[in-house]
Amino acid sequence: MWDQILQFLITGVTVGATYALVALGFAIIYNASDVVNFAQGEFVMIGAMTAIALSAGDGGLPLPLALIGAVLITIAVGILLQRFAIAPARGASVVTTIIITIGASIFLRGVALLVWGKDIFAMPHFSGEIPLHIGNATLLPQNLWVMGGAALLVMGVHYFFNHTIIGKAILACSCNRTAAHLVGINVGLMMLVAYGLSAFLGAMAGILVAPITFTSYDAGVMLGLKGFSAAILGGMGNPMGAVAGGLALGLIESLAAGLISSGYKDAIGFIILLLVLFIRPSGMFGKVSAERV
Amino acid sequence: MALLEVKDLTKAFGGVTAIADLHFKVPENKVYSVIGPNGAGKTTLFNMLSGIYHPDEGSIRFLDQEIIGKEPHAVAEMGLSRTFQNLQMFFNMTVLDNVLVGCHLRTHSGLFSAAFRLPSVIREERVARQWAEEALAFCGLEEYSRQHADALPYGVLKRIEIARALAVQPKLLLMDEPAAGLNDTETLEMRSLIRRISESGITVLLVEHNMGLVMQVSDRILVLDYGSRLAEGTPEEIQNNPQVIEAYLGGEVQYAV
Amino acid sequence: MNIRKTMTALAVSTLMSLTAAQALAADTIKVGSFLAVTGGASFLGDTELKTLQMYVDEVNAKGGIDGMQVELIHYDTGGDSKKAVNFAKRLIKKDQVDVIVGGSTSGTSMAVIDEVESEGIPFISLAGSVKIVEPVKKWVFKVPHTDRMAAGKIFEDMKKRGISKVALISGDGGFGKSGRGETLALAPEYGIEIVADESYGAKDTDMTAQLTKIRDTDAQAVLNFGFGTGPAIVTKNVRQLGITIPLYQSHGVASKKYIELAGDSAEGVRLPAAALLVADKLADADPQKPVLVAYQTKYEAAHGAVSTFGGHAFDGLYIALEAIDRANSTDKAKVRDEIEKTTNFIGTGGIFNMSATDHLGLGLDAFKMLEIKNGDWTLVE
Amino acid sequence: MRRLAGFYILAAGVALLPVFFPDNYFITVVGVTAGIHVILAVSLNLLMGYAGQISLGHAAFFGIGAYTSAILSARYGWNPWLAMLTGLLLTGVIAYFIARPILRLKGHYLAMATLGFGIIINIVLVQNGQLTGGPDGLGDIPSLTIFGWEVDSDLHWYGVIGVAMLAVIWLSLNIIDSRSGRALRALHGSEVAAEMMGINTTTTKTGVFVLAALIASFAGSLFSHQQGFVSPGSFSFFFSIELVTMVVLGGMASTYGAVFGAIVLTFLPELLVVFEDYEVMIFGAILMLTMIFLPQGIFVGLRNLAYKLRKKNATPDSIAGKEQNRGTA
Repeated sequence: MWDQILQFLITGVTVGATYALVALGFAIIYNASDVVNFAQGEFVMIGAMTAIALSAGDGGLPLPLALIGAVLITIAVGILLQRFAIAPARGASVVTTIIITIGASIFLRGVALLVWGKDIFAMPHFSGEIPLHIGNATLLPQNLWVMGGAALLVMGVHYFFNHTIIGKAILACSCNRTAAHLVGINVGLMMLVAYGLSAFLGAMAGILVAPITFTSYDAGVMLGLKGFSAAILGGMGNPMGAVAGGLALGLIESLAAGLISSGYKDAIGFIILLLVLFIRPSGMFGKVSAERV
Repeated sequence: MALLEVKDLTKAFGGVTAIADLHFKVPENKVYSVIGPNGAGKTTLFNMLSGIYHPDEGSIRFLDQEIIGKEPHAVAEMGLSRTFQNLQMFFNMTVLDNVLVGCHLRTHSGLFSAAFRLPSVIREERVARQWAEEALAFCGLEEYSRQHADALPYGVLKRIEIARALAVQPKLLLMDEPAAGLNDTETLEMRSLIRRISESGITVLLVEHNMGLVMQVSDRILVLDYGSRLAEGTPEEIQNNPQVIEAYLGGEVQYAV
Repeated sequence: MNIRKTMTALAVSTLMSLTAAQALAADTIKVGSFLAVTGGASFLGDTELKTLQMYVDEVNAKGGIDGMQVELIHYDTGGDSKKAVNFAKRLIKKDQVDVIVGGSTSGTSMAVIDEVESEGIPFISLAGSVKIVEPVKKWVFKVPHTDRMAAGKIFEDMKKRGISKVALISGDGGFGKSGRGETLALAPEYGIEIVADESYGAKDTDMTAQLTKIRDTDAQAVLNFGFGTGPAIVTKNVRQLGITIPLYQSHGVASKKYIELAGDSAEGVRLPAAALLVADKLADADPQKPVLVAYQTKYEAAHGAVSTFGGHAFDGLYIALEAIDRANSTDKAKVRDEIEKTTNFIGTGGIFNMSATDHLGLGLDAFKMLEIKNGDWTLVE
Repeated sequence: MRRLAGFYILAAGVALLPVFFPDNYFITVVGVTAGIHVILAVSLNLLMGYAGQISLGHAAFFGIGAYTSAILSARYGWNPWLAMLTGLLLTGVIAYFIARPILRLKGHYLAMATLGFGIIINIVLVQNGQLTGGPDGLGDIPSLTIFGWEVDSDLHWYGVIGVAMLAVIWLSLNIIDSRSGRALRALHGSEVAAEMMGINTTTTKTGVFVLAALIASFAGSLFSHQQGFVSPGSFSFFFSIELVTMVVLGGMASTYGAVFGAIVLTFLPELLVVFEDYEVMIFGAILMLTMIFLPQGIFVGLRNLAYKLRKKNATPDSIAGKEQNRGTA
């Protein structure tokens, strides 16, 4: 029984770490520009797909180089997205920006479909596939890569926003755009940095999990949805809340599949999400905003 | 008898006391003003009077009925209406429709009869429109009736909010800084509007920073300082109250009346 | 961008397609198709479409059927049954096709049955579910093996190995759910007990939770019904968890892609599949061999590794065209009758013998039991 | 008369098209789908466009209606009308009970909650195979019979859906231009102010949520009998998002905008099929570009533009009846 639960926890944390990275991307963009970027899942897909494409074949790059290339390409996509789809629509209503980012995600998927076709792709594990045993539970070296990578990235993002000038400048933009502009912050540039950072996290998530999960042109849809759920669960706009939300969602799904019903595990995840929102309408760690009248 | 009676009212936000042990009575058919420096708790008070916030302690009796615990729409139903410091316009509607919303409580047709546009609905619409137009005319807004709210200047919007509140036919009207942001001419217009509202038999509870206006229109004034009652009385009494002068750092209330 | 111009262009093109609806007629044979070329089942629709296009071209290059050229009209359903119904109507009404070969998924095939039955047009489905042809519907045929046959074939093999307790795990898409249903229904007939019944979502990335539960049962084998990434992840997870009992997959993984994705973990996995996957390993005397090798050679020259799914499109297309050839006309009723009379048709899926009571015409022997060894398919004796 | 001018033009168009194209695929087949989409978009627009309550789970109610009709009439042989009524009842009860907790949420949280609700309903449809037929769907759903007249051809269905669609549009136009409709719009404009005008925002929100759900359920029942087949894929969260897209693309808070958006998004994929592999990309690009350049939606955006180009003092009323729809803030 406890072996089982340990295994469920390992699975939950691995899956949750992926959700957390996607959710973190959601939170960063939301913080910087008040936009919920439904194309976030597409960053994950593009990261994994470009990494595989760059390393594939005889003329392919060695894996580390391919990974760097993939990350750079994804960041470029993120910046282009901000520059050409989000920036021109400044001041549009919430639903309008939702539709724009949904349009962007469909567009990116369409491009991926043209470039890579409909095939499913695999990526080699970073450190082999020999399972490690903890009691009766097992995990792959790649699970450790995912957990460790995610932990490092989360800490990095935390440091970035709390201890670097650029990070603080982005936070300033999110609090008050005009004031940020007045104190000399290049708001436009900060937006680009935020989208680039968000795309970077997406790409990293994609690359870390691709050896375990495989990838295809439409792999971003479900991850985007789960990432959004996690970000909401944690409280939109709270980066560390997003991380907690991701881990919580991963654990809920894994425990639900293992202990209750695998057919209803997603439903259980969403039911818990709804219950949390009914009790705390701004998520677990979201700020309760008081309306000024 | 007082139209509105507030007793022992207290409200704190996370440890910061916004209103402390406040009591006052608003007599019927008068203009009663609440003044005080920024952060004195005036808007918080209004929000409690209209049912938006719930106080921690105390009682608010309106027409001899307890308000506390009621939702804003129930408070409105009792005959209390208000305007807002930060405009709360329905920017997605025309001016006329804004004021028609004010007639909500005076009309009764439901979703079903509206969906099928029964004759009763058509009749009611006609009457409501007349009421709304009267309220607009009262505030001198006839010319804007068909325009969209999002395209109008601030001063006009302030008056539309008043017309909308009047359309409710309230017994007590709460006005939250009606003259804020208005130029001199508009302020004069506002003064005469407040007077006319009062003359029409509606009790006015006013929060305002423009001391000239307050002194000119008020029958009685309540001064708040850090959520507590500092003084209460007629404009003359208030102007000569040393504590009030102290709180306003002297002199600021020395307007020529 | 000039949106108004775009909208005008769209409006014009709508009008044009409205008026140009009824053109062309008798001098071509029109084969209509609706396939899940995109979406979750795209690995079915994609290879099916490629096969159809390839062979329609080949038939035309050889002079067509009875001197008539074959025209292929196809639409992408994305696996959506609502779209399937509309596209079926589009094929019948607007394009006025003579026969429909398509419906990659059981859902999309089932969805159009009403329409083809009431319009009276021969329809050869490329989907797995047995419900498509059972009970028999006048105008509906299908060519792929059914999921019931797959379950039967697997159980046969299990019995030979003395397995009586099976843990079932299935995807919650149409294929997995339908396969699960047939497996549960058929198990008692073979004296097999299903000791676990787990499922996973089409886009799930980790099934260790379900498999951990399975590990702690007394199952003697694991059976997975599903397609796409799911089965490959299941295979990897099974190995990761150190589950050593035999793993059976369904015919849903019958493409090289599965072996490629699952890698070493796929060693020893067994699955029922059409002979196409082991064409070169068949005895030379096998009547299917020439057909299989020809298809494999042609497909792989153009598009890479074959899967049995493309083979179904090949079978469906040729059964339809040969029926038209025999009927000497594109009269729908005659063509239908001829399809029903299909006998001894050697296709990639097996040797078809249809009848008024059997609109599939394949037996359990059409399935081969395969095992993956050294990264390749091998026949289990 | 002038209040409903746009409606009469639309009705005339719906009535005349099949006279000229009695058996055209784009009219009697895609047209029927478009009609169902219009009903759904108009109902969603009441909730989202007018009352400002975003819902990414509207397809769930469409699905509940469709499946109730399908299961009761196909599996248990109920009269389709009785099945439809039961569907409405069931939808009403479910919508009523989830409305209160869900509508307390705002903005993205509301979007997430409705999305989650939609997905949960879809999972229930997929997992309860013995009742719903599972992911492969449920067929053999009988057609409708109206006073002994069986609706059994595409043209008949065109008529039935056309009338249903026009009725829903008419109801929507009436509601918007009434006390209740103003209450909805007021709620969108400022919840606090609406409350101070005596509008019980909680019951108003619940009311419009239930109403929109009922209309969607009605559309679902029609869909179910028209298609003769239902499967969970038709009611997935992708379809919910498609419905939101229809409303936004046409223009929020405009009944005609919703009609326009639904029609455009039904026909667009039919026209884009010629692009095959490029279809997905082009569709995404069109969506993005439209919303960037016409953030208020195509219909509303172009109408406001036309309105601006004309005399300043002309009101939008003279262009499209009495609808209100500027400022979608």
